[in-house]
Order: sequence, then structure tokens, then C-alpha cells
Amino acid sequence: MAGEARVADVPLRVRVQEADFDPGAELTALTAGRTDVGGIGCFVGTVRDAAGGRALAALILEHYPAMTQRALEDIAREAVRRWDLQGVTVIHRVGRMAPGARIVLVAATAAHRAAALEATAFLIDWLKTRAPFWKKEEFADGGAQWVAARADDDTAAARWE
Amino acid sequence: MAGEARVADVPLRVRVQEADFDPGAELTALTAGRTDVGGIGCFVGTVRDAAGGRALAALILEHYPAMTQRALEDIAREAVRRWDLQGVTVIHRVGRMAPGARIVLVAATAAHRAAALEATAFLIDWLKTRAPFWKKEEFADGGAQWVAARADDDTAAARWE
Amino acid sequence: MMDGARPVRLLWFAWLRERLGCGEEELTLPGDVTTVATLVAHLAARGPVYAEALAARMQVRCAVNQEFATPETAVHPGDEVAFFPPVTGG
Amino acid sequence: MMDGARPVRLLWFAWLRERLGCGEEELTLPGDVTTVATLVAHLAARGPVYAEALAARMQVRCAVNQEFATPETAVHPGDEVAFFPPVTGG
Repeated sequence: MAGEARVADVPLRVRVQEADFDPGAELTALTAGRTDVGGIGCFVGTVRDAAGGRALAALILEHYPAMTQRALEDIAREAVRRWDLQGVTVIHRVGRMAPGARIVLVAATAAHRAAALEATAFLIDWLKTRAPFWKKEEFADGGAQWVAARADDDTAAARWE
Repeated sequence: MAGEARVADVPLRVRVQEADFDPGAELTALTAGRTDVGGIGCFVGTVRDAAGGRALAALILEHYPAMTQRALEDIAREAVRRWDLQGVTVIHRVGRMAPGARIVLVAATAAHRAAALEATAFLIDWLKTRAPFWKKEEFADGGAQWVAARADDDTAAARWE
Repeated sequence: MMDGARPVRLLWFAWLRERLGCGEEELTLPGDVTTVATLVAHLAARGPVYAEALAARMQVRCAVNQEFATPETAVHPGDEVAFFPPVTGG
Repeated sequence: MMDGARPVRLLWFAWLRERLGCGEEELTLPGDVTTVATLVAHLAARGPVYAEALAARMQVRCAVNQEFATPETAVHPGDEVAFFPPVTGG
């Protein structure tokens, strides 16, 4: 565990938004104006065009607005406590998205690649089990269903406990 | 091990170049025209401004031109054999680079995030121990030295053996 | 307490919101409701739709004042209490 | 073989290139040089600079025709043989 003073010094960029985001701009922002970064880890989640063999028309992301920002900031701060990071970005979209659309971006910078890569995996694993978002699938055949939580998401998150 | 036919179907983008690259454009290219991607894992390595406490003026990347492209393609193909990927990008720069500059990008797309993230870590770990590049550090104080191979890079690569 | 009459704000999300036909409501806490567990019991007594929705305990999560809660978490007048399925973002 | 007189192409990289003052050369293989190990012994006999550079066996890698090689790897006339330190890219 690093001191809270160091944690507070690491810039966190955390946003919840309906609009799409630009992964290139986000990666650039993480390194802008500094030359001490050794590596950037990044994961971008996108909407797949099918689920359970049914063609998807759209994915609806519902969230708990009063809680979401804080939950994402908590996750970002936890990553900074666990790894020696130089910056963290977490962006999650809400609303209606078409297949192929970007949903989420997590990224972390560090002097050494292992910290950046592990923190990236941690951020998306914890986000999937600890941030108040819910996905609803609307299918091309007219049906719709709420996505069930996946046991392997819990397994992935449990790696970090 | 997946069949070689499937491996051959996965698009590999492998480049060795002096010019800088655009991470945003590379991530966009990995998903362009397809809606079956669930996630993109990415790592970008950058030049740090100091090494061993000495301020760095520049980093020189030497390589073995006749071998480099093939070595990187072998690494990309090995990732496709090991994980169910939809695309792999590996870009490595050569020549003289200033602190803050991008050196390398590896990225992988998959229907599921674990494959994309693990393949990303694999790509950079294997690249660090199996692709014919050599770094020379030129310091602000006028000195210069070839970077020694790191034991922990071997350890990181050995995870995948 | 002077604020004993202040209602709690109840929020319902995702399939809970759809099944109960309600996303947000106010509720004046009965005197015997002091925790998430006793609040759930009170809400389940509203009728079979609530009872069934809340009976799936493994499938319902709760946050009090925007923090994940357990059955033992205290609920006070004026709190915001949200019920929702396990999260599926990312 | 008819191509017995064809030279091998020798490449040196990074600090080996600098220390030996040579990045690329041609060498006609003596008859007793058939593997990487016997080629290294032949080159080490050129003089102390080569002997010392190649003596650090843990620090020198070899590729034959652009594939990583071991001491047992065969070397034939016309091959491209490269010597270099452990790689440090990425």
C-alpha cells in the first residue's frame, strides 16, 4: 500500500458520458507534457453484434448516476494504491449503443510495463463487478433482455482480492 | 492449439519503421468494418527521460532488418495460436528517439476481454526477449551505453513458456 | 430524532425497475425498519411482485447513500437506498 | 558441393559491432567449420578482441539465416550468420 499522499498526486481522469470517446486522444492525454512514462496499458470494450446466437440491434447501458462517478473514482484510486502508476483514465458510456460502438476505456501509465498492464486488467475486472451499470440487449428479432452477471467476471475480479 | 487455417485468417498488422505511429488510428483500424469485436487490449511503450539516475538525451533503437519483420510476425502468429483473437497489431520503431517518444505498440482484439488482455501482455513480453532490437542510451552528460537485457524480462517471458 | 419523519428515497434499477414499474419513490420508514434487511422485509410485504423480486436475494444488490450495502447496513430517515441486479457494465 | 567456395555473410550488432569495428563482412568457411560452435571457435582465434567478445557466451546470441540458432546449428556456405547481444527492444 502506498501512502495516500502519493495516491492523491496521481491524476485520475474518470468520466461517465453518453458521447463516444477518442481512444487516441485519451492515450495522448495520459502522456502529454511528461517524459517519465515507460508504458501505457489500455483496454477498450466494444458492443458485439450478437449474443447467445441472436443478432443484436442495440445495447442499452443504464446506470445509477449519483453513484457511478464515485464508484469509478474508487476503482481508479484502488489501482493507484496497488501499483506505482503515473495516471489512470476510466471512461464509461451510458445510453443506447449500436454494434461496433465503444462502451468503455480503461488505461494506466507507469514507468514499467508490468504495472501498466496489470492495472489495466484490474481496472476492467473491478469495473465489471463494482460499478453500477446494467446492460440490456435489444435483439434484431424484436426481443430484449437484461444481461445476467457472469460467473467468470466474478472469477476475474476475485483474482485481485 | 488452433488450426493453422484459422491462424491464417486473422489479420496481422506488423510494421517496423522510423516514423512515429498514431495509437488511435491503429486501434480504429483493428475494429474498422467489423462488429464482432468485444474488446481491444493495447500497450504502448515510450522513452523514459532517465535511466539509472542519469538524464537521458536520446534512445537509439538498432535492429536486424532482414530478421525483424519475420520475428515480429512469428510473435503475432504465436499469439493467434494461443488465444482466440480477431486481429493483432505490432509496430516497432527504429532509429533515434527523444524522451517521451513512442517506441512500440502491441494490440489485440477478441470477442472476450481476457483473450485480448492476455495476448497483449504476451506480445510485449515475447517481443522484449525474441525480436532483434537493441537499445543504446545517450545521456545528457555525454555518455552512452548499450542497455543490458533484464532478468525480469526473461522472467516475464517465461510465464508464457 | 427530529428528522424521524423524513422519508428515504428508494431507487430501483434495471429489471427490478421494469418489474416493479417504478424507478424512484419516497418511503417514510416504519419505526421497526433500521437496516437493509428489515427494509427488504418491509418491501417484500407489499405484495407478491415485490416479494418475488426481492426473494431472489443472490440477484438483488443494495446501496445506501451510493455505497454498496449488506443486510446489516443501517438505514436512516433521509437516506437514499437503491436496489439493483448484479452489475453488468464494462 | 559446388558452392563450397561461396562465403557466408557475417553480421555483428550493437556492442559487438562497435567493439569489433565491423557490422558486416564476408567469410569463406574453412572446411572444419560446419556449425555455429565451430564458427565461433574459428572467429575467436582471430585475436583477443574477438576471443573476449565471443567468450561472453551468455551475452552473445546467434541467428543463422534470420532464425535464432544454437551452438549445434549447422552453417553452410552462402548462409547469413548474425551475432548480437541479448535483445532489448520493446
